Amino acid sequence: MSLREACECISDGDVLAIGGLTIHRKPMSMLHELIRLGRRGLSLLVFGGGPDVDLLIASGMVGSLDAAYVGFEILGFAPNFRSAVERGEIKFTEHTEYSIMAGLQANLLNAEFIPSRLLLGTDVLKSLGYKTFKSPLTGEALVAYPRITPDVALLHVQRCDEYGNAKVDGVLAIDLLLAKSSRRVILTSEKIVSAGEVAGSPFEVNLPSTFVDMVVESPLGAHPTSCYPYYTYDLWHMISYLEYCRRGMVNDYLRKYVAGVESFESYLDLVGEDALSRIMI
Amino acid sequence: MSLREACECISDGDVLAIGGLTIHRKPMSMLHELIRLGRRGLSLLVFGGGPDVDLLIASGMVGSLDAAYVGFEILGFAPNFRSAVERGEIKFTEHTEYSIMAGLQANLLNAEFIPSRLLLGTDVLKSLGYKTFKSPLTGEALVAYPRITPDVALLHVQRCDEYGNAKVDGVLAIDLLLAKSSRRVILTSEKIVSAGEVAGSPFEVNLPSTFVDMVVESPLGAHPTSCYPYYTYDLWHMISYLEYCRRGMVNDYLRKYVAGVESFESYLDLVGEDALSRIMI
Amino acid sequence: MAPWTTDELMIVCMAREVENGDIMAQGLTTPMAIIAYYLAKATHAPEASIMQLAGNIMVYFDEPPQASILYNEYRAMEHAVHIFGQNEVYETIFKRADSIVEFFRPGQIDKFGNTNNSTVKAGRTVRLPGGFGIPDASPLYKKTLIYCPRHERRVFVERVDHVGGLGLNLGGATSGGREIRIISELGVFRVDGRSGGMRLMSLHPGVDVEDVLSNTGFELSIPENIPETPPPTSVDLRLIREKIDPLNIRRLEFLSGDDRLEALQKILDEELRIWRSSNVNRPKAQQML
Amino acid sequence: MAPWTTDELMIVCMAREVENGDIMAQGLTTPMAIIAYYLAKATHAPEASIMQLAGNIMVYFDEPPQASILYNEYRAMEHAVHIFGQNEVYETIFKRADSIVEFFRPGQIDKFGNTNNSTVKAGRTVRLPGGFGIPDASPLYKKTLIYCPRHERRVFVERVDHVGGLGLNLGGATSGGREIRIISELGVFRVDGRSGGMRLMSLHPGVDVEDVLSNTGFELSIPENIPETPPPTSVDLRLIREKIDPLNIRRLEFLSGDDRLEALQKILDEELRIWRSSNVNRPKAQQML
Repeated sequence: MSLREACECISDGDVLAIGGLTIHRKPMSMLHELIRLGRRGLSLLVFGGGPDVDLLIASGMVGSLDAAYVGFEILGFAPNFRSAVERGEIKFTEHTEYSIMAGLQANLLNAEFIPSRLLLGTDVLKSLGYKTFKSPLTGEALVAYPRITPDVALLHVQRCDEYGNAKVDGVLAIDLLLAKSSRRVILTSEKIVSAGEVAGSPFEVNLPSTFVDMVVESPLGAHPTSCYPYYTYDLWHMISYLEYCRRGMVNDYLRKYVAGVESFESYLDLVGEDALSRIMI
Repeated sequence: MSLREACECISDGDVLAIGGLTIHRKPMSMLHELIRLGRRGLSLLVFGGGPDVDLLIASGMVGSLDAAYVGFEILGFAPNFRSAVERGEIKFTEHTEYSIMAGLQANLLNAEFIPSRLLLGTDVLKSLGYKTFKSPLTGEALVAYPRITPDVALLHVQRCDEYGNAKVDGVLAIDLLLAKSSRRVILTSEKIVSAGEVAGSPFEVNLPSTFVDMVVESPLGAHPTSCYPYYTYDLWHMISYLEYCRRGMVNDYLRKYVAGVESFESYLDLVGEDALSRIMI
Repeated sequence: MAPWTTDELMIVCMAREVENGDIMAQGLTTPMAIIAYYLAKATHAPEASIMQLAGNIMVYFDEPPQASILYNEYRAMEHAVHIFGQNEVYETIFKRADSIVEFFRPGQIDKFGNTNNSTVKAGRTVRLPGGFGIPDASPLYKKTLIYCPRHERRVFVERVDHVGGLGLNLGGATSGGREIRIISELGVFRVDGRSGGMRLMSLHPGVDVEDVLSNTGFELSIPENIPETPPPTSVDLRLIREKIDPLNIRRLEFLSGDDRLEALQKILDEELRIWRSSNVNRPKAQQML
Repeated sequence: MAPWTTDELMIVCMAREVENGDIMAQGLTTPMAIIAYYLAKATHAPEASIMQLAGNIMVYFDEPPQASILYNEYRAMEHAVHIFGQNEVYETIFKRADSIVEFFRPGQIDKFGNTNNSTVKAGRTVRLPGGFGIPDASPLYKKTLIYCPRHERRVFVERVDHVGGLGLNLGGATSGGREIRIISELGVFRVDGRSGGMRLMSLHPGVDVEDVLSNTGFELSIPENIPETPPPTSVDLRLIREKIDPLNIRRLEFLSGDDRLEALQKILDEELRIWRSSNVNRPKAQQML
């Protein structure tokens, strides 16, 4: 299956969950393809966002965003996220790690919501607007964390087989929860191997095919974010991206690297062999 | 640490969770030691019970039992469980897989309970006596599955290090949930190895030390239940146990194999090399 | 080849319920289910996956493994692709109920498909091992699958003594448009939302409708022309007898008491003999610790 | 040896908060925290474990690894004993809050220890990256640990603009008997249930109490005799400078704007140079795919 074919199943207005964490293992090749396809009004659900979220916002594809963090970690703020939220151009709902995980895990437990005292008293809870109710067991005040069920989850993994049995390596973040709770799950994978060759043991296949719908092979598909153990993040590329943004030239970046190229392979060609060799482990 | 030292931290009346499943990977050496120590009025929480539950009931140590299944699988009914429940000698609360898992997982989610529609309309739910309430979000009827937090979990594992980082192999049942939700966790392990030698990869260490309090080396510690990949269940021994029970001679079994011996090693000697060689993989 | 037997016919009927690509789940102690799954995967459903041993071990294979009592877990682990914790088994069920096939064997089943593995009233109240996951999972499937090696009045009852797995008359958290299919030693049956209760779908060859009626404790709906259950093919029989279950483990589900114990001990001895003769030079796993 | 610098003193103060056997957790982008954890484990807390990279990677080591920007995940994975999904990180926090050490770096902190990493009002409303797990986890610890490389009035504010991590005046789901410790570039501070707000515990050597007061946006409680923060030992300094952070990554937390970018780029180039020279003959991981 090609990136294009996989993207076709994402519609305008879908709730799209993006895996990885900040500058680690983001499904960038899939997001580039989505930008080329020009999907609009997407609702993003992201645990820790970085270049993924910033690029989609810069492309004008995002109607609303639910996230617990958006930034470039050691490189600082995410400029397009920041200005879009400050100017009210997108509807941003700030979550915490827990509020996202609890909402996703409600699906996993056949629960309508997760009742907890966590976040009571904070302004995060106020802006989430979640309902407080009296516990039927103790009468105490509890927050009802409602189910979060994304339409599609996009995850980039290190290895998988054609059925979707995958090994997600290094920092996992909430990728397994996203796969289990989203209606459809699309994996891009550094490599697709035969069944039984994903990992040395069945315990290392941590994302089984029962939770996966489509797989696409996409080497270096997380660039400029990292994909342990194959390559680290291309901070040099991200610094250059942030410089485009600082100068108000993010559209030039998009034209040059995303909209103006045929495919993610062409993008990698533009990035260049020298730059790529810098990040290879 | 010895089995005796580990058992000392279990008190009369504790809620004791026992890992494994029916005739797989039961912490039998620890249970033998507990019987020798003569703890009384224990409340057992067991997902799928077998010889573990039957032996403790026969020893008169069980005040109450919460379980979703108790039987010897292919060998049929658990005789002492059956008669103790039929005669009302113990307080038995029948669960399902879900009602146990939901109650344990509430701890993992900092939730007071898990609200779900599951089991509505069944007699299992009626006998659980769980409260039904109106959803604060939809007004629909939901069951509040309350937290289950055992005092101590006893688990038998294949390998661990001295910190308690363990690899649980083969059928996992709910052992990881028990470790995460119980106040104290005691592992018996076929072998204790150095840190870093538990498994080939950090993904195969599926029970990290953060959830474990004590470890005891106990080779063949699951006998007569199985411990993949080292040995299968000793069905011959269990058939003999069931024959003792059928003849009303379970106390003879207990005297001969448990109360009347010094240690689990002595029990294994009594079982004999021929019998043990039959089950070794 | 010897003619088919009832256990073989039932296994073939069970295998026919599997579609290619399905997830086949096995609960506790249901050897006929696993034999049926192996057969389905070896014949018309090569893309199906199996969640074996209470669902914990996801198995893929090219050649069907041999059903086993002693080496059940060991054989499954040889073909394992992923290991599920039991909570992940349920995560799979909650997400994929529509593509999961799971066979349950109830102690009692009634006219509306309610099942019971908890307590039965036979003069006194008899304690059974428990429903385990049946009350949780069975009502979630669009097609709830039941098999009953013993078609008797004490199994097919007017009203179960304890409602475990929900049938279609009590509401509750069940899947909409759901049906329940029952494969017994006498025939194939169905309960769905349209009919008022259980309906006979086909009679096994050689079974008389009177046999069914006299062994069923409630009024069955009987069609005017009763179809006959198609018998196993010679491919089915060869796979079952030679590849999947040469030890005849399937027969245990029809026996009880001393007969069963004797048959079981024969199987254990035979399994051990074969294991020892084929693993003479194998280092013991225990020594590799 | 060159005299200690503020970043080194702060790291030593942070390391002192760890007890042997603790679980040391690292959130996002807090390099000083990881350097402090490595130091603690290499000195007085050898049995402590580290949950690195948003807590996902549990690390054990005999010799402390080197702090890294480019090879952070790679280095952690070399010493990994277990990989946590983020939900398992929280399962650990919910079970073990009393033995977990975690350092948070807030955008704002107020008199009662409330923290904010969400939005600040600086004329217009400025959007920060977000509190991530701080509002969830920080109130659950008996000892909530904060570090502030920049002790400024815009950080130490009378009232945070947005309550993320709960302090001690607003109730909520916090741990009883809790205290909050703050290690800044100027001193060590505490908020607990007994005092009416933040209290100075010790001043770093060379810092004047006036420096603290003029850089704090609220009234601090100041003891009559102000203790001096004990300085780093030569063992501490050698470990930090030679073993744990020879690249001086810790300094990044004190810089901003172009200075920071320049320092960062120097570190990246140096890391890459060292990597390449020490891995000349190493096959690329990508080629092993």
